[in-house]
Amino acid sequence: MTSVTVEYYAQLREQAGQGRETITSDADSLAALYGELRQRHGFRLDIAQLKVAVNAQFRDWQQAFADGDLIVFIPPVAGG
Amino acid sequence: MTSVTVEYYAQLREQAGQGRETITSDADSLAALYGELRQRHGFRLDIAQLKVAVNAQFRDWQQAFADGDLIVFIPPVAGG
Amino acid sequence: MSRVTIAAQPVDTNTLRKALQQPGCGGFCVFEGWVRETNEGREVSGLDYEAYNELAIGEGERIIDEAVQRFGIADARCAHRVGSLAVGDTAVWIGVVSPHRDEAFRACRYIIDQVKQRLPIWKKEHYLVGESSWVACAHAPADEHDHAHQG
Amino acid sequence: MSRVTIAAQPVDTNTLRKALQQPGCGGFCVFEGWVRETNEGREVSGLDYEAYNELAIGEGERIIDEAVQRFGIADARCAHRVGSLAVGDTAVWIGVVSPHRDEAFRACRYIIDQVKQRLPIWKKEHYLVGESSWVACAHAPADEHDHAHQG
Repeated sequence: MTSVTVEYYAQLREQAGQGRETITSDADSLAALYGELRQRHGFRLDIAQLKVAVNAQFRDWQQAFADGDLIVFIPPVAGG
Repeated sequence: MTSVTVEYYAQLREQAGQGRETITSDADSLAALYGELRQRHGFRLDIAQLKVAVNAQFRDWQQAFADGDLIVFIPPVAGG
Repeated sequence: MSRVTIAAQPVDTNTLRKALQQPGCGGFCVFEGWVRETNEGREVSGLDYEAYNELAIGEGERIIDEAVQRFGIADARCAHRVGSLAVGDTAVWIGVVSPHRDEAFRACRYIIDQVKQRLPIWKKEHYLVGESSWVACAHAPADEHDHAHQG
Repeated sequence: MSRVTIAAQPVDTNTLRKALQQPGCGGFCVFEGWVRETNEGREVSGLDYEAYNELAIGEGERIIDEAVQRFGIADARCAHRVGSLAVGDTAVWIGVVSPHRDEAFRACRYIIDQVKQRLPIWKKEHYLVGESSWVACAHAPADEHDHAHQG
């Protein structure tokens, strides 16, 4: 089992009811991790609408993650 | 004879040694008027390098002018 | 100091401008994005912005690096507000300096376009009538960066 | 008040910006031209600008009218300095507001390009070494306006 911190922003934060949580998971990819969390929190955004960052760097969904990572799922952005 | 005021800017002002003069001329076009003044003041700019304005409106060189007009010959500009 | 600022305070444009001044630069191009009173036909009463600061600053720095390389500008700054904004407030400020104006304009345009598509910043619009909603950036251009969203 | 100002005083950018603010506008694009320390390889110590004010204001107003018609912007302002300027001083300020940013950028670029070619404003450069000289605007673009200079 891997222990990571996940941060939520925008609609993901609202749907999770929190901005941040520390979880353990045996998911073998970031995509699988999002699938687990989606089921738990009822996220409506599909993975195709998101990007993912690990420790403030964008990552591919198929990559794994490690103990202590900070993982952020990025909903569609709208700066400016 | 027509009496007009001529204003000079930039290198024309320097070459004329004045910013403004009132003159009388029987030139029948703005081009002919510039020719007269060029001879008098030794202007080095050719008519092809200039534009001309009468009463703060650009005019064609072949147009005539009238008593009391304010005539300005416009050397190559360089705003900004 | 970072060239990218994400802050809840109003953008201090005078300080940003001063930071960019250098005697070899003749062209200074600025873009400011202001909160509009309408968006897609709905009357807007205000906005809440939130950002994933660390990634937003890193991505903003990459965008400025790209602009320096592509256009040869001398320097640039980007400041983005977070928190609650009212109609008329400045949400984003981009400033670019360059020896000549052509690169300054093109780089400023590049930076704001990329900022809107790539910075992890989210906007919830509040309307005079109806429920607030999270707004997604309009469709990305054809030559979008790898990191840009599709939607 | 005229949208075009020709003045010996430093450009008051805050006042110009405020005059342009309107709640329907989300994009504000500014260009400032600063006096550079070099021009065409020569070290510049300062500049003197002079203008034929009445025609410069009229021509500036025409340029802004053209920008409004071509690009559909909401409003614009142009301010140009005259008199003696030092390296780093702002010689010209152009500001454009528009509902969206694309028109704001394009119109701002149009206005500064036309201002440089068409306004009866002259610049005498002073150099660290050698005689001062009157500078002519670089070659006009292909789609130049009738009034533009060729040289």
